[in-house]
Amino acid sequence: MKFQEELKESIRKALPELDVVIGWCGSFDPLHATPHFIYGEEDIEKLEISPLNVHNLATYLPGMRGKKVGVVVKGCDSRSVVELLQEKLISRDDITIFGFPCTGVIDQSKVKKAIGYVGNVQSCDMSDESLVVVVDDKPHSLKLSEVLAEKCKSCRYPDAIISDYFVGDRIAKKDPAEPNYKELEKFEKLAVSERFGYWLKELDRCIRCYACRSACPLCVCRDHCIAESRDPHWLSQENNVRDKLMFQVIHAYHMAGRCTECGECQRACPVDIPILMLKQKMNKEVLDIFNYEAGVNLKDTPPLLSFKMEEENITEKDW
Amino acid sequence: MPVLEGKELRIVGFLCNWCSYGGADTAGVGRFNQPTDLRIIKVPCSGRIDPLFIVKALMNGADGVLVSGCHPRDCHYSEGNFYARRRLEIMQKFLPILGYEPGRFEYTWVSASEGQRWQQVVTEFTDQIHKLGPAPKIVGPEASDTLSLMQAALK
Amino acid sequence: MNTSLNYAYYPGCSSTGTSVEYDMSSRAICAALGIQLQDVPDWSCCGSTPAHTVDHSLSSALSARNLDQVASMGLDSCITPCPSCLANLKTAKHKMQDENFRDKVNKLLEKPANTQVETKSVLQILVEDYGIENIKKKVVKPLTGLVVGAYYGCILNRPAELMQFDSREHPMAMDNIMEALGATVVPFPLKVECCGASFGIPRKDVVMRLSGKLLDTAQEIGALALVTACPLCQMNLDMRQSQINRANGTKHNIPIFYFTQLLGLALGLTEKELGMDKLCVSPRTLLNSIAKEEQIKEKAA
Amino acid sequence: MKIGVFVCHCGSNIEATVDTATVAAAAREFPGVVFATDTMYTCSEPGQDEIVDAIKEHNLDGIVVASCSPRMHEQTFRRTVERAGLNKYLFEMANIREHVSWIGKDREANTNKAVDLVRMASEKLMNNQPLYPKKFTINKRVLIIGGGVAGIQAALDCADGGLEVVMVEKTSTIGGKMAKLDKTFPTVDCSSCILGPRMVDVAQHPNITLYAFSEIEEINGYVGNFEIKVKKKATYVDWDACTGCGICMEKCPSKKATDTFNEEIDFTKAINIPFAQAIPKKAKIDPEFCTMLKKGKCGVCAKVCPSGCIDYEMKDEFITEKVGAIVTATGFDLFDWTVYEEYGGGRYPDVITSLQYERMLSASGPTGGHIKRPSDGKEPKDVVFIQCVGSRDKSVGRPYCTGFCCMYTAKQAILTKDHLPGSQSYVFYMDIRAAGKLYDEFTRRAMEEYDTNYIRGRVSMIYPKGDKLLVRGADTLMGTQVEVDADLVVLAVGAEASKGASKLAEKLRISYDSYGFYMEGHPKLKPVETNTAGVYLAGACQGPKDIPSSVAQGSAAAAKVLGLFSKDQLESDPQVSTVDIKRCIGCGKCIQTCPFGAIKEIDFRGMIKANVIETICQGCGICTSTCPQGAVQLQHSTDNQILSEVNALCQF
Repeated sequence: MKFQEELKESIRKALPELDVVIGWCGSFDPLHATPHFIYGEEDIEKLEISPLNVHNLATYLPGMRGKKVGVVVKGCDSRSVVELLQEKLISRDDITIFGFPCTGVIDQSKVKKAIGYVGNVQSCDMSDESLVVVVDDKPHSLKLSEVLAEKCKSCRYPDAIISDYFVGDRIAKKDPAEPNYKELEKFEKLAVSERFGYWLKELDRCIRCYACRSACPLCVCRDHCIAESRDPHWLSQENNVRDKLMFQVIHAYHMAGRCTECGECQRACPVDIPILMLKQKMNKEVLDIFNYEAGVNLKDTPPLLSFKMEEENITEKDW
Repeated sequence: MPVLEGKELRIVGFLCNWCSYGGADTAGVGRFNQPTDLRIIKVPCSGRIDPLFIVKALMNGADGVLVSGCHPRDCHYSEGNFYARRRLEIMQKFLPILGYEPGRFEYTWVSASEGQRWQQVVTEFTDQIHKLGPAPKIVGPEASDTLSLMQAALK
Repeated sequence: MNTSLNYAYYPGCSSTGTSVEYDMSSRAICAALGIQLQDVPDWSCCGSTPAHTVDHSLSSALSARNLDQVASMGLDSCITPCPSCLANLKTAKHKMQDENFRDKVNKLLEKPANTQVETKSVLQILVEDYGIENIKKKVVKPLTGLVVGAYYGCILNRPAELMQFDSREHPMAMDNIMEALGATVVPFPLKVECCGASFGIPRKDVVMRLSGKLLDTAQEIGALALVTACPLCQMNLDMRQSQINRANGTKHNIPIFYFTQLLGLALGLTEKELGMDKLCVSPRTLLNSIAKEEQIKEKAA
Repeated sequence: MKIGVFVCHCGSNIEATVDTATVAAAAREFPGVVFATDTMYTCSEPGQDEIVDAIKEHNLDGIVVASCSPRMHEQTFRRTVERAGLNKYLFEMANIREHVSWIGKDREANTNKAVDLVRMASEKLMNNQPLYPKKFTINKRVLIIGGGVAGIQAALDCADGGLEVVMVEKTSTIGGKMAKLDKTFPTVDCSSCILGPRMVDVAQHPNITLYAFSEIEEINGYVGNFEIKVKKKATYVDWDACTGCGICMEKCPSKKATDTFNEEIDFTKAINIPFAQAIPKKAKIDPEFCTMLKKGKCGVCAKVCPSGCIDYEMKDEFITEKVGAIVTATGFDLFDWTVYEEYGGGRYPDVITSLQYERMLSASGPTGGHIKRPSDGKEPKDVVFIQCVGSRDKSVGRPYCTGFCCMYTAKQAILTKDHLPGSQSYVFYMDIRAAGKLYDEFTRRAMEEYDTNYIRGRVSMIYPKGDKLLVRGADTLMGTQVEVDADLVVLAVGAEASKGASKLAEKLRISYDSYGFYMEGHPKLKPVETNTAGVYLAGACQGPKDIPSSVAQGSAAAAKVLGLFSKDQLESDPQVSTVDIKRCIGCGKCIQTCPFGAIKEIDFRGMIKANVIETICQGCGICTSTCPQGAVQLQHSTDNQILSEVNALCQF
């Protein structure tokens, strides 16, 4: 990326004041990136900005409370940072934010689907429009638009909302201006029994690994999550679909008015359960009822932590 | 105890101690006849109600859930029902995606003096749930346990 | 100012008879102000007197049909000069919200009526949509020296929940318009009193008493004329003025105008266009004196 | 846990439609239940003894009583189990009377439902913990908000009882509405003659500190330990030095200041003392009308003041007071009658309010006790009184009866005849509500001895006719229309909650009804308590009240305060939230939503944690439903307790 060097320069400048800067670098094969912790000058060069940088690095921030941390963010990641700041889960003074214009990230499961078996990846060459992946000496040419993550297609915040250093040219807000809930709306039109059955079928393969929770930047309860506690005892530890689904509802409700739809929960799911839809549904209703979007404005209060005496958009049942 | 087969459905009520529980008492003192399906759980305030209780009840097999608190501005704790209104509203709007009909869960406000209103709310809500019929139940640990039952029911 | 004011116009039966001057002047001022009126095609009686005293559903059916006609014009609001029509059209719309009543009415009609149309009085749209400030700008012949009281009658603003315009006890719309036209407005304390209305035929004595009181009061407060917005009020006060004088032993000679007539005059329309010759109590002397006042003022200037 | 279940017959109240023996038998099968029986009257002495005996005999450590509503007898049974040595929170009730036997006749369904309710109670009970109240010391000072007759009574009673009293009054003098009255019903004794000495007592009592022209800015703390921030509004006069001589008022050239004390029937000076008997008798400047404060010119008062106490630079001052209890006596205000267009909507000067009339009748009022028409200063001959203006009228949003207008209207009619023997009074009324000692006799006197013409009906219209007002109304007893040519019309304007009542309620954290009147703890049994411990009500702030009732409530509130302060330590209700410090991640969401400010951030080994101040916590549980990880739990309504009830009911 063009501005990668510029970004490195910014980090170099800020690093002496910081304990660590979190960015991305190459991973076990050319098709993957991994979070990269920059402690010293020697780590800076490894930093890479590419469409492979799927991870929302804001997830690390609450766990590093008290340290001076730099973090490189995509537009969507920056909303998580805003939300964390808003909820005072991190302190603005401790955080240095590096932003850049993001053109979208690649959905590995789409790549997998397009290529079939992804074994020994030898190289991955990317241009603005396409990428060529060589797997077991066989080159596969893919259009970038085909393997772009769903959320990126309707991205409304490509530039970091908040940053101390911003490199590259800002991308003007893309259309559509409204969140894209077409898939969700299609699902909502199904018969109730189909919806009910759908979740049971999907959640059936959940292995209760809680990767969704670990990847979520706003799941800040961590070890104290009510999924595994005895007091309160919301869920059993049995392998049953009821508790698996219940956990997803808990997650969605706890995210109500807070979730920025970064999609990390779904990306992290090893068995590809489409759990982002539950959060999208919650967000859609939050937008409808409270005209509110999370992680956009530092001064906002999440709607479930406040109220109005008269709620314009709530019509109560007339008995 | 299981519900009376063919007669009752499982309806859970969460009522705030100060207004609605009192309203239900007032209805009782006034001998205002009501359907027998509803079972009331008393909580100090509608603001105490975690909407997840409602989901829990439904997933555990309730056919309907009714929440009632003090009228807005009359909350014993001044603000509890204002928070409750937001939380309950969002959960009410969310539930359909899980496959629960919108009418399975309702919330309302009944004051301690509104015995008649309480009678009306219970009667109407019970009626509404009976119209919807039994809610889908999750049985057994595997999805297939439930799904095959659902399919059998369709046939 | 909204230059594209466009309404369906429902004249009402009186406009073809006793209040033809009200209709004429209403149309004339709307044309002068650039307000477009389209007559409701094939309009019929609104069902007010005497139908509504006999059968509510029949009365509403008549109104509902007229509202449906308006809807079929593709317009969403209808205006009428007559308060009785206004009241009945609005009442029909209100009552049709009730499912049982709606069914009853629709059974009487050829097809179910669309009654979503909003009905307003000519007065209301002049005040609310056109604006008194804008009227003021169009005045070419101010009514200088005319001392006038505004008489609204009892149904123009009542019941308040239904009419949704001005105050039910102390309306000011006509007072404000007259003031804008340059007239001197004296507060008329009985502005919402009943004139006796349709008792004019069965119980003339009642009208003599009630309308007489209105005229007495007009004289007491020094009003040289009254303005009205209702065909029935105007008729009782104007046409029956000599009868009232005879019955009560009074000598009133108070011209009773429709507010639209005076408004037209100030806008520079001719007396003929405004039907001034249709009034029973001749306004001649009074109109001359206005013209004179105006001349004096012009000279002084 | 070893649970005992007692299913009450309540005579036939329950037994008639619930098979209590079957319920008890079913309960024996529940987990944890080792003993279950049905009893005739569980709340009776033998019934309670049965519980005590069973606890001892079967070694029970938890009790479920299935009977009436817990709102009825929870306290009774808690004392019973306590008597038997159990913690009183190891007790649960199942409401099988109000919620079961009284609302349905189907014995099978009722019995089945009762079993469910007992099951829920016993499942919850298994999650109960013994709870223990904490003791804390109290500050035996009391704050009285409002210096009307109710506040004065409460202040004097508390002060005489040996308490230190702080009184805060919004206006520059105490006395409230009563000070504006000429005479009082039904005795027609002089209002200021009976109130005046009590006002002086307040000023002179060694135990009372009076802040007049002051308002409550902030209230923090809890019963026994409130901290109050009082705003002393700038008077521009040094009250320590002011002698109340009144020279400033005499010489002030700004003569058009609003005279609120005289209900605006006249003007006052920009620097003024509201009335001769004012307490404190101190001058204050109304900045809205003072030429010096507005334009920087004038300064007459400073020049003439013999004690040099004028200070144009004065600013609002804030004072902190610590008290253990609060009595609110903020009174009422008058309904804004100008919404009644049929009465002229304020356009006719000779249509006045009853309180304006009262000032006119008062010898110390602006007319020196002479009744004069505001329009021309003439004595009226025919005076019309209209009752229920802003009372019992849904159309203006005031469906309630103010309750004392009938009485003062009768009084004013009597006084009118006294002042103007040639006059005739008319009273348009809806019903005469004269329920009180000597009240009905009084209204009768107005009619029979003073020839007041009482007309039962509403007035539909008032309009000027010459220099008179024509009042038209219905006489519903005669079935006719009546018209009266009146010289003066007096409107018996109803009472409404005082302006700012709701704002103060929010500071006090007490609730108020939809009209802004403060809610008492219980409509019958706790008339002067509120739902916030340590805050009491006196007078019309709770609802319109006449003088005797206001005074009675003032004394009642004082008695409550004295009772509260009779102990040196208070016990806090243990049904409060507690934070599991291990689970708390310090996100502060509970702090944000607590309506009482009962949760504070603390530093725990360098980590931020939430901490509940038990004495402030009112037990609503909003924090518990806010905390995503369930780290803060409302005791006795914990997640696990509620979940156990849900699970008992919905077993898949």
